[in-house]
Amino acid sequence: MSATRAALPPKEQLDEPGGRPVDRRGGSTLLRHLAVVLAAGLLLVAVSYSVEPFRNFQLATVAAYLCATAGLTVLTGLNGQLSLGHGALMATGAYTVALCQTAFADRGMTGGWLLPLSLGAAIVSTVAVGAVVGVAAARLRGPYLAGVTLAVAVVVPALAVTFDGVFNGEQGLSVPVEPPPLSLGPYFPYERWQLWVTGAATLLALLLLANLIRSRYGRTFRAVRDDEVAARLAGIHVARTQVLAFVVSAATAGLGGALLAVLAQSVSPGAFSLTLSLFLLMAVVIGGLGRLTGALWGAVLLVALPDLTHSVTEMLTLSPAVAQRLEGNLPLAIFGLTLIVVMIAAPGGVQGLLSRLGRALLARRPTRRS
Amino acid sequence: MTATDLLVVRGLVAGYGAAPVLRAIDLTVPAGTIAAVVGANGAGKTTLLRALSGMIRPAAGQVLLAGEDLRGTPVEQLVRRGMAHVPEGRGVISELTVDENLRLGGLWRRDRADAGRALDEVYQLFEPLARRRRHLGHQLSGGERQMLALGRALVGRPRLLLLDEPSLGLAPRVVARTMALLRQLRDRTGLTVLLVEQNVRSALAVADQGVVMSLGRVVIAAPAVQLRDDVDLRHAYLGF
Amino acid sequence: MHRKAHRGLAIASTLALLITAAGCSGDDGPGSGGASVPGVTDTEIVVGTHMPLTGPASAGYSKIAPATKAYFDYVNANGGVHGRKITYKIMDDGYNPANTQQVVRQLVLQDKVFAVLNGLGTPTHTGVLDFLKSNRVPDLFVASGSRSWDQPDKYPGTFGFNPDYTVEGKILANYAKANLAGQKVCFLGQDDDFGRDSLAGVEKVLGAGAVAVKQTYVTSNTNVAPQIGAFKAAGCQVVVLATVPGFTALSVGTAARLGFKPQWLVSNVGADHPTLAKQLGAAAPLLEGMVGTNYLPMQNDTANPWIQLFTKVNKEHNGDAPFDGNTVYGMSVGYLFVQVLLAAGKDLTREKVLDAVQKGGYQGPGLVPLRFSATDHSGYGGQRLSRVSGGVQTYFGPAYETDEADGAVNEYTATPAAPPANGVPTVS
Amino acid sequence: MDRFVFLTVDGLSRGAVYAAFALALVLIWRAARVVNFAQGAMAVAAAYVAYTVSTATGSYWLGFVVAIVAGLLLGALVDRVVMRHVDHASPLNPVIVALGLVLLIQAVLGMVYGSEFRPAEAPFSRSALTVGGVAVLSPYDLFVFATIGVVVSGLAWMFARTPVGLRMRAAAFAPEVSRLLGVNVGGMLTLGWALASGVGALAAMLVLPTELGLHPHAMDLVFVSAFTAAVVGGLDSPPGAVVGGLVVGLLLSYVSGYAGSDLTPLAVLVLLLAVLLVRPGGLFAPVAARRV
Repeated sequence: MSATRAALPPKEQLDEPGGRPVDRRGGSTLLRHLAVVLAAGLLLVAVSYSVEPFRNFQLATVAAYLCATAGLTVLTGLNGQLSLGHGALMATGAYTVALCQTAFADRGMTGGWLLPLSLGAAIVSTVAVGAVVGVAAARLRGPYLAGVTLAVAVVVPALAVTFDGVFNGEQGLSVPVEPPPLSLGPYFPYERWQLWVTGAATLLALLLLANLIRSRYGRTFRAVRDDEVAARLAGIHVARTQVLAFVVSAATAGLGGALLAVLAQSVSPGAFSLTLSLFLLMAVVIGGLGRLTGALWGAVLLVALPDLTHSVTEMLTLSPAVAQRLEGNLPLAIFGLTLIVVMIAAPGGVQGLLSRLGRALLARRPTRRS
Repeated sequence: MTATDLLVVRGLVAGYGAAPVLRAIDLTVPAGTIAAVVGANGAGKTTLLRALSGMIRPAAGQVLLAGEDLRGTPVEQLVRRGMAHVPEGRGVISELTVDENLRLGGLWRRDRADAGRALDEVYQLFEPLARRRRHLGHQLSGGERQMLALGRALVGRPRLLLLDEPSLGLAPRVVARTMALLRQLRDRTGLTVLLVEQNVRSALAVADQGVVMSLGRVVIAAPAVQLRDDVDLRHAYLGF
Repeated sequence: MHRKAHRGLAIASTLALLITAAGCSGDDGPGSGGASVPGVTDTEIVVGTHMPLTGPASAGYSKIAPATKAYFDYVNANGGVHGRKITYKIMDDGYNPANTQQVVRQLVLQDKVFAVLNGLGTPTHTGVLDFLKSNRVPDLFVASGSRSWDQPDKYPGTFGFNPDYTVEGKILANYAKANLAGQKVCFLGQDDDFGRDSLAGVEKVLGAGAVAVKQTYVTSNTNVAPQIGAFKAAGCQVVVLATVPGFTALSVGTAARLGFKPQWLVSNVGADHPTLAKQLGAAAPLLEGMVGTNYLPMQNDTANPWIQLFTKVNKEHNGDAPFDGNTVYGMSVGYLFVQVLLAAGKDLTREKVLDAVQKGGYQGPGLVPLRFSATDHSGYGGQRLSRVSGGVQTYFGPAYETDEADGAVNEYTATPAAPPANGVPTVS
Repeated sequence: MDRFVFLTVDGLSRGAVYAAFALALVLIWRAARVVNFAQGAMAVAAAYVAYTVSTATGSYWLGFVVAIVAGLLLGALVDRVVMRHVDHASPLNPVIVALGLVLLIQAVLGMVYGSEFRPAEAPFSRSALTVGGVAVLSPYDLFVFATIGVVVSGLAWMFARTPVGLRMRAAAFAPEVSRLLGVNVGGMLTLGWALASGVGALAAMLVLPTELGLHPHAMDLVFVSAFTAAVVGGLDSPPGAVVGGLVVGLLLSYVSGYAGSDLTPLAVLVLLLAVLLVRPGGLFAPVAARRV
């Protein structure tokens, strides 16, 4: 059934007001995506001027995580492959950026083009790692894939320690990053610059992902997810599709990790633990699996969580003995509980909930008109 | 309803999701008889059986088994009321052995001794199963699976047997044997059978009553002999 | 889902931005508010810290910040510092450097803390050094013995607190050299700066090559039987441990299991007897004879006036939490910070606080001197040895001081200071 | 040779625990098609209950029994209160819910017991007995082997020979047919969760004395090893879980002993890849692999 579905235009495309099917060719899709990205970019710049530096930094972190969650949602949501090891892919990108930036700094090289170069290198190295894992992953299904990716996630600290001459063990590396260019003025807030850099990289990545999803490749991703046998009968090379999905996902995860390293100006295995991998997965599912908007909600959640957690405990005035026990734990308990309740009450995640709401509102309009 | 009507269905409405597949089914099966439900693909025959055994919850209507309303009875309790349902594809659990499959049919019974006797009787009834006790379900042939499914239902000594497409995918010889066995069980033990079949000829050959379904309704319920022999009826409802 | 998805994406991004941006006053561009000092008003000083309160690394450490806070509350109850009350914001980073980035930025950029105090952990705190420097936030008394904090030229606002691991290694090795001469010395260390610096200290005193077997462990592998087995096979008689408490207990327990009974010389990090005994439970007697180091009063020394003070504070302001070395540590940090605030004077600025720390000469609960000066930003410069005997950990011998270079290990003989009568330091 | 024997015994002793824990994962996977990521946290919770009882009464064995009972109850509770209501349409949903449970359980344990390590007592000496000059087994190792041997063979007997075992297997393989045959499938599912959680609690009680001690996160690493073991053996196969557990235990011990402890995660990854690339359904995957 998926093969037929893949061949047809997406259903919603026909649901234009008035029921006129609209012809959409690749070109116009690209243009529309470009417009959305440009608008988002402008909005981001505007926001970066209107909020405090800390919010700028938080937004920059959201952008970095968004890269990773968007890639993961493409892999898991659209292609049906479960990965518990995206933290390790992020680490690959992060360490690459750290090594590149350090190498540049050691050689006394400066210039605005160095950072994009390092980020590019990060993507390339993660793609290489992702291809290797992807080839193995294409043979595996469900929990077996989960098992292998879990092992990949756990291997990061081990590698960092084993090759501590390069990666400096559990302590990690620092990432030298140049200050904002002087042309922006001498007092340009560093956090705003960070938001610009990560925002630009992330929007670019999202643009590419959005186009990919709408393209023939995106359709084959979904076809393979829905029914491998049918996809194979429809002439889709299943294994190749799965490896491609993994590689794409790895590339964005690598970029996300690299951006995170640039933001933190340091890399260490502790920042890319198994917990991160699991949180990424939770984020995309809670946000709404298989949708880039869901990935956005997930990324927001990843950043807002520690912040929220702190506010929760600060709101309460407790005796020191009680506070000491609740501090840190109470927010996690609340988060865990929320996770369970949301998954039971709204399995489509935040975006699923919003879509349902939106549909309910939209559903009224045409009837009124006709 | 007479005292001898084992199964009485009144105004049964059921389906999947919002669209009902069954629209107000009325049906009566007297005790000790075989009723054959026939009809085209998609007429709702399998849905009828699933609604009777509670695997889908009816939206409206009543199902009485020996005068007892079955509404709200959980599926796993129906077997205790004397109803056995052999589902389409027969439901042999392929990871279990023949013996385990059969024993499963009588596990719910309090009377362990009689459950054991029933098991022995089934092995006598189906010789090939006795020879393949330790084989796994997926190692059996289609005919053997048929025997196993039927035998497993009989271990529970049901009053009413619901059979979904027992002839599906089987050689004519095996089908004939199955039908003969049903008749034999009816005559010997007073078993009541509600049979859903595509294979109209064989079904009507064995049945006492023929029920023709179309688009979720019973269009005619008549003695099987009448359906079999009345050419006009056959043409009108069964297309042969 | 095409068009809708994209409209959705745009709406969602906008919403997300607005939500994240909500609650910002957004009025402070760069350069504004030059007159006021961040985190300081006439009645309040806000300082913050990052600590692992949750997660696997939180054991023990999660008690430090509450103890510091309790001491501040005690000071606040006694009138505060120059009329200002100290508010201590404790942020949980779960020992995850990525979280540390977030919470420290939140402290500095959003909560506008005056200083970051006692941030814990080498990998965690390393990542925020540059950020704190570029925002000119005093970064006082980092809770780790890494030598990274002592870089006055590169990080003028960062100061350590713990004696560094090399100093500690030297003092432990000095004990071995003086009292266990001729015995075979081996070493187990954590696979990071902690283990490496400590080993460097040991080898500075005993000489390179004098350590017969060197083993490392990673915190993600709780099986140390292979390492301990190697010590046993090599016939080690003295084992120096640069381990966190969990792994000290694990090593001692594993050795007993293998029938291996060396003399243990344990880093201050992993030598707190109550913590170890609690973890070992019925096997606690295995700790008999263990030699450890410390530089603060022993928590069980009820005759010590500092312990009496801290016990009182713990009762009154910390919910009478179990009193151990971490409590003493946390309160000692609080005491030192109050001393520094007093010395910085009534017109508090960040520069004045840094000057006050560099001026040095602070006398507190410590058994050894604090080394602070314009050129030295490392914390305590020595340790005293302790031994577990009859289930009680007590100090023995003199306190020692040394440097992280090749200087000799010297006895430090000055008598420790007594706490002020009301437990709150006064301007000296 | 001495060292080899030591590493082998040590590896088998840990491997036995991994085997039990992996078996618990397999039980739930077979019954509910859920990889129970919360199993480590649930087991630790049961161990904390045991700790409370043991400290209050001074009896290790009372705590031991209470831990298993607590594990059984907790498993049933998780099924009835949480997992039963999760939409299993996407296999990810139960995984995320399980991760939510991990956060919740660990946080609650942290609140109640604090984040300090608590001692996990061993009921027998952990010092190895020597046979012919070679340190072989400690009484505790023997206790571990015996307990896990009893549990594994007990479970095997239950599943193969008892009516309730037959019902549980039937309910797992063919829930719908089983209901038609009078099997209370919901009840069997709850029983499966309870048993698995009970076995998990037992494994925690056995492994914690060899670890750092009792801590909300104490089973995190054990979970990773056990999950690896279950995957290596094949998630549908209880014997696979046992073999997988022993293999992983031995591997970790040899690698730590001969190559260095920091290399163990790498070795685990290599093992997983080597096994799964040859047999994508694990060592003991059924020949006619069912589509999952």
